[in-house]
Amino acid sequence: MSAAIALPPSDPVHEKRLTQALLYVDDIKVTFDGYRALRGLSLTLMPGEMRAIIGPNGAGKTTMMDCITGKTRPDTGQVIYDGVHDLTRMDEAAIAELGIGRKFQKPTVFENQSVADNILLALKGPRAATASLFGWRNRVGRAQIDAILETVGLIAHRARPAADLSHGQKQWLEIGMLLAQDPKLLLVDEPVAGMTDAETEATATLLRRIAQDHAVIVVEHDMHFVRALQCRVTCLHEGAVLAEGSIDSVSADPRVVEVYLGR
Amino acid sequence: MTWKGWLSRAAVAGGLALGTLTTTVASAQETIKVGILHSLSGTMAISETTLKDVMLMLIDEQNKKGGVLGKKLEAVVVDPASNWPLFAEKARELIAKDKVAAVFGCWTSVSRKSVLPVFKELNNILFYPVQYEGEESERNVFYTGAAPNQQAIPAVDYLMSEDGGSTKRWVLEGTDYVYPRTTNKILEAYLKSKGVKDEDIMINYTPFGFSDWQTEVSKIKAFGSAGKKTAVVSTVNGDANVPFYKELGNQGIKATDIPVMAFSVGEEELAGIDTKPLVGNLAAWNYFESIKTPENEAFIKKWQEFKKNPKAVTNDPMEASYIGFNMWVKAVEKAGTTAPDKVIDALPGIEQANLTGGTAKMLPNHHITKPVFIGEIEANGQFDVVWKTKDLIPGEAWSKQLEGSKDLEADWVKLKCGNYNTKTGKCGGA
Amino acid sequence: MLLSRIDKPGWIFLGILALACLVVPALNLLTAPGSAFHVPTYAVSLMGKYLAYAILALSLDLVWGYCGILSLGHGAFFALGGYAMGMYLMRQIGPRGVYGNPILPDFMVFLNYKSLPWYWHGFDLFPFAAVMVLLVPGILAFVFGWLAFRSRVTGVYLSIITQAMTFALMLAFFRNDMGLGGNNGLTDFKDILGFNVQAQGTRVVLFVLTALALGLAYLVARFMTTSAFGKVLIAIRDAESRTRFLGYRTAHFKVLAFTVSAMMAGVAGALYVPQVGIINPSEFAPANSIEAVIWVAVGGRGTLVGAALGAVLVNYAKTLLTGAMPDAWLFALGALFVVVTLFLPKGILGTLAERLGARRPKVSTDIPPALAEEGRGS
Amino acid sequence: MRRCLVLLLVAWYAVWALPAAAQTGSDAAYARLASDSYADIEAGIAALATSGDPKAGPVLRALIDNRLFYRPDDKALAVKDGAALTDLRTGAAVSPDGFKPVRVNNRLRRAIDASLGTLNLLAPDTATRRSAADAVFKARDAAALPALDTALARESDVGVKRSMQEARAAALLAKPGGASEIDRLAAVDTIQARGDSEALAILRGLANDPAQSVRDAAARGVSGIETRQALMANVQNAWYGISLGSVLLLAAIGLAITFGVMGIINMAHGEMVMLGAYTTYLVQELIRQKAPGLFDWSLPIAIPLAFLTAGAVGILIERTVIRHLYGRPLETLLATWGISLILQQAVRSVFGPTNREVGAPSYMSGAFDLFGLSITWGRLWIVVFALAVFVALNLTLKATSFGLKTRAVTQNRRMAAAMGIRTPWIDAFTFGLGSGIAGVAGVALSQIDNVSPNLGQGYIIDSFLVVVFGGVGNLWGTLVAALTLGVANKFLEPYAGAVLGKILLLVFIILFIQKRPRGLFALKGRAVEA
Repeated sequence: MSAAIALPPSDPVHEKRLTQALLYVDDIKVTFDGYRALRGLSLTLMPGEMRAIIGPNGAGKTTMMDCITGKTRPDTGQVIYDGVHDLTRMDEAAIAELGIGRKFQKPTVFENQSVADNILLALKGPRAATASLFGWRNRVGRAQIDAILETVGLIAHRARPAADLSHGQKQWLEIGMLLAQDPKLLLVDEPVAGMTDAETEATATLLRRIAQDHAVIVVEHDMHFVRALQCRVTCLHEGAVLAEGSIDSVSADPRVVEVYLGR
Repeated sequence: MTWKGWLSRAAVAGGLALGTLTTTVASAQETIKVGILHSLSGTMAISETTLKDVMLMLIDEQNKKGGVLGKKLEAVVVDPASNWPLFAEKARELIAKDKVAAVFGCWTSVSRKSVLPVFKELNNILFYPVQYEGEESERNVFYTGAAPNQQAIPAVDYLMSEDGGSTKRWVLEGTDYVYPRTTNKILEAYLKSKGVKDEDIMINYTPFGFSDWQTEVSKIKAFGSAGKKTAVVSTVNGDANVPFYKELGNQGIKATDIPVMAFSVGEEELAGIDTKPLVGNLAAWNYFESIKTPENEAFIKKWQEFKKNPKAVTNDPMEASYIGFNMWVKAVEKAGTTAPDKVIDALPGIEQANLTGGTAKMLPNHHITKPVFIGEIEANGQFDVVWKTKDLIPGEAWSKQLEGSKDLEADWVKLKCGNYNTKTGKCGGA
Repeated sequence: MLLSRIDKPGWIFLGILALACLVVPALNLLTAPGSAFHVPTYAVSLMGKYLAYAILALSLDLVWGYCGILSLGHGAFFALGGYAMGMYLMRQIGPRGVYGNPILPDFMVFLNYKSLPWYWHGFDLFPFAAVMVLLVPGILAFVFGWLAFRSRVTGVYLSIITQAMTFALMLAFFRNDMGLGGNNGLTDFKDILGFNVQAQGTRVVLFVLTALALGLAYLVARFMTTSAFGKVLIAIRDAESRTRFLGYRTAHFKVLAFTVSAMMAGVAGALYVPQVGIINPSEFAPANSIEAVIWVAVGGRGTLVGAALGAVLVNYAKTLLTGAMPDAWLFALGALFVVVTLFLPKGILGTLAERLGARRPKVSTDIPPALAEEGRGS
Repeated sequence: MRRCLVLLLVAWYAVWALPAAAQTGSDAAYARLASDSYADIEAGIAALATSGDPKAGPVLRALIDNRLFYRPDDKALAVKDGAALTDLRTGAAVSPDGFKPVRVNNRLRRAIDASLGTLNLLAPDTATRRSAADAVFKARDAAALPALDTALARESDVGVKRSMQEARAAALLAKPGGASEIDRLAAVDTIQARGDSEALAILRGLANDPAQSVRDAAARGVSGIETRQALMANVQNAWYGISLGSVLLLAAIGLAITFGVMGIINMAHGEMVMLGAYTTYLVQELIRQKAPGLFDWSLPIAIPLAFLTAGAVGILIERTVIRHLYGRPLETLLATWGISLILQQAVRSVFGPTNREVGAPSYMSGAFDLFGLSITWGRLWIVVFALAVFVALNLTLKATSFGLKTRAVTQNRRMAAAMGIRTPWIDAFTFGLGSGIAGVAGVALSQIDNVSPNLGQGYIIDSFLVVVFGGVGNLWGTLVAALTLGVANKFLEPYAGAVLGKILLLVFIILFIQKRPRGLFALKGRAVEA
């Protein structure tokens, strides 16, 4: 396990970095057909930090994720990763290669492939077409995959098509894929949506464990879960940061109460 | 069906399996099989389906007369579906499997070219009933349609004559495939030999099934307004003709201003058009339904009864099929067998009365003699014959106007060669 | 290591091919024409044609079944391969054309060509032609794919522009000025590598070669689809953007698959031409490409073997019907397509496999979400 | 037609009222006419036209209508009215036996047109006079000059007067040394003022006129007209482009519903168009047999019928096949392809494989001149019709509750169903609507193209390209795309030729889709992604 997710080697460009932050989002704006999804959102994340993002529907949580992972190009503003890389100029694949993994709101796993293959596809390693045709990925040992399936408790289902998994199991499989990717920064979008309390609890523990050696951003509605994460909280509203701080201070903030209860 | 299942059927003799491949019901008494290879579906069905029916009628009739050599004839109909490789495949099937004595079929040049190797290899006979670009004479093929010198050249002569309006300026409009290309090459050479200048000839090609003629027609209109008498020689292919004529009518180009002389527009095609705006436009054929002879009237009557449709029209390729079929029958009786080699040798010299008077004679180059008529379109969709050649014109396989072929000569009787080069004195090709 | 990747139907398939390579020639050459077991030569060529189509279907299944690229223009690659072979065969005629011109093919002579167009040079050498058979479709597919996949043209949009591509090529090849025979195309071939194309022996050999090529094509496709590469392809088919987030440059995978597939199609065309004896622009007709798609659907998408099966069955049915019911065969064929899509959504093999409860990675017949999106045009 | 017959009869009896003596002058002409040599007949026509015989007009008309007969043995001439034959000389009814029709060909038609023109210059009816003047203009026969002068003297109508002057000028210029240089110069101006291609022809003909001044004037005239025409050429192209675009629009707009909105890759779309065309054919057949008078109404009648026929077939297809395939667009491609084969073969076996004749009603035939730009009525109507259909469709989708439901269903089936919309029926009717529109398009296309089983095949690919190029699911996109492609095509055609032009266009579309992977009017935002 620990082998699977060791700390990344400190990169040589450390000196020239613009910021110490692992992720530096500065005043990004996004507009869809006139609808302003993000209106100048800024946010910084330190290496190894875990951050929970809360906010009502339409606050721009997912759009922010899209901007970080290269799915959406912000109209203005910049997203600096690891102090040197401007994510707004890269495509999804390149960003993923930098070590940013993402788990989607609606669990998206490869339904027609076995659980094990899902992990195999995610495993860190060369991703070029030729490599996958002849190379390393065809000779991955069973142990390496099982180790991860172990952690997310899907070892029993390794051979089943992912389509057969329950909703919760798919959430876990996706988290497992994140682990396999072994990114420096995990973006986790509503990981416990539709989970039982027990599952939610387990997920929280898992994320806390991952957070020990990864930077994590969790988007979530479920306040109990967020509380269980025991981390800094940012509240978004109408595409901008409304409040930031410990869960208690944020949930005490009158504006936050207003936007949540006001609707 | 499982793999093994299929394979046992296909492999353990495609023969067995393919044995079920025909319309024919194995009949008790022995028959002579005749292949009919015309497209019944796809783009060419428009023209070819009628020829299939004519053949069925002729065969039926022959059987009423007691068949050939005392045996009944049996038609084997297949559908090559306007798909050229399929033509070759079906020809192969007809000859190799159904063992037909002769095949009547094809319309487009490409379909003929596609089946040629098959007929040569399996040594059978093809009767080709459509006017074509010439430049071919094969031992196994008999061409009962017009060669360019039996249609194009006389037509141009007529247009140049005083009756034809002493045309000085020429538009050669055609569909972009081999028949128009070659015909226009021949005509261009011929016109120049008659002293027509380059700037008085406009050659123009459009794709198959071309439907938007606005630009082309207005081009013709402009070209025709140079003060000299202008005519259009159209080798436009069947499907594109209707929109072409409709556009001519719409843009108010009347036959009295710029007549259109067509080589591929017959009664069949006109049936699809309102001909009132077209009155006076011309067509050159070796047969017109409107020609009054007892044979023709009888033929038309039989045809309309056979089709159970008093409005059914007849056209040139139908007569060509009629001539070809009867020549084959006579040749078989002359040879006393249906063996291709014997029949091929028997055919040259065979004579058969045309429906329009005169007799067609099968020449040593496997083409036949034909009268040439020029008809003007009438309001009733028929043609009024305004000019005809004095006597029959023998078909030339190789055009005198083309560089490559002017020295070539076809004679399967004496020279036993389809492309004898009079210069080098040897039989070219294989 | 490759052998370990071949599943049961695969083995059966290869077995049958091997069998065909032995049985058919034997039945053709050794048995008497009269006997019930005799396979007439034309039937051999006919089966050869089916197998050539099977290769085309296989190549199509590789991109459609596994990568969700519905190409409505694969006939173009097939035809290009065919033309490359046709040009070689034309050059082999040499002075035996009707005009006896040692260099120029007949159609050039009567269209007054003075000299051979530049792109005809080299085709008198078989190795050159053979390379072209792979290269021409390959390069076209690479360029086309590189443009389309890099700019993320997917689903219906991709299908339609592939169709536009083959349509444009058809129009181009119909033009006599292309110097490729226009509508008549290339025909009346004499011999190939010195053997007469009409000869019984040559035909049998061509059949065997086609069968072998089909087997090889299957092995290649099977190798690709069972490797991690194949897993990525399926991932792309089912959720392309998700695959991107895993760090895969999906465009590269698609281009590679598309190009390989196009080359297979080219080979199919090259084997097809000498057996049917003609190649002409109507092979580019969009309808042909659509039919190829239908073969795959009939046989079973994403099963390789099924694609080949479908191609053979549909064409066999066509041969049967055009002869047996020339006036009504289109009804039967049309009905077949409707029935198959309605009642055998997984195609014949797919359904068969389910019945037998065979263990094979289940292949969904739903289209990739991306496509559903555009299809709905939301 | 009937009216002109009546007129003719009237003229006829008027003629018989005259004393027989007046006719003797034209006997020679009759003798020439009673022949089967075109040369003789032509001479006869000329003689008759100048004979001053009041019967000349009716006789010539009879000739051009193939109603003039002759008896070879005694050269008797007779005219046929309805069934009866009346001898020209005696005026007595004669039995038809022994009589053969006097045959005409283009050469004679030209001669007759010219002579009739001269004779009709004084006709009471303005239209007749105008067409007469035009005929004389075409004929360019100096012999017509006297007649023209008298006619000009009397002419009151301005338009007719002008065309008569033009005819006169043309006739003047016809014989080289004929009129004085001044007159010829004046004539050149008149002709140049006319400024159409006929005028161009005449002026070009003056290249070797004896008088230098005339030559120069003609040359100036030619270049003047040519520059003007070069300018017009672009306008003309634009118009051709628009009319081609409207055809594309008609062909594609139904698909914009079934494919664009519903996401069904409807390969049978072309066959729906074909069905519409055949409906038109049937309607016309019925009218021809039952009520020939209504012929001009055939299209207005056919439109709703075509809509219903194609629509019904569409609904049938949707209910029986397509409804099982929602969410599987590619399967719809295969099924509808099968359906299209079946439909084609069905039509082929019912109507036969050959083309069917669909006539053009009077208001759709012919052309009119707009500032030297000749516009054909048929095309104009089709453009108008295409736009009308587009507007109507837009309103249906935007302004009716049916349209609202349609959009609801296509955007979110489940939600719509939850809101109590009967989604299956909406699907069926939407597909029916698309098919019906295709049928309506068929009515228009039957006017410019073959009505054959293959009709649809010719349009299916273009239709898909138009919809995709415009952006799937966007009617305005379809409109813009169709017109753009039409115009582009027509501007390319003169330079690249018809085939190459089309190829270039296809390549352009392929490249364009690279730039805008979702067509001209693509929707942005998250909805599209995922």
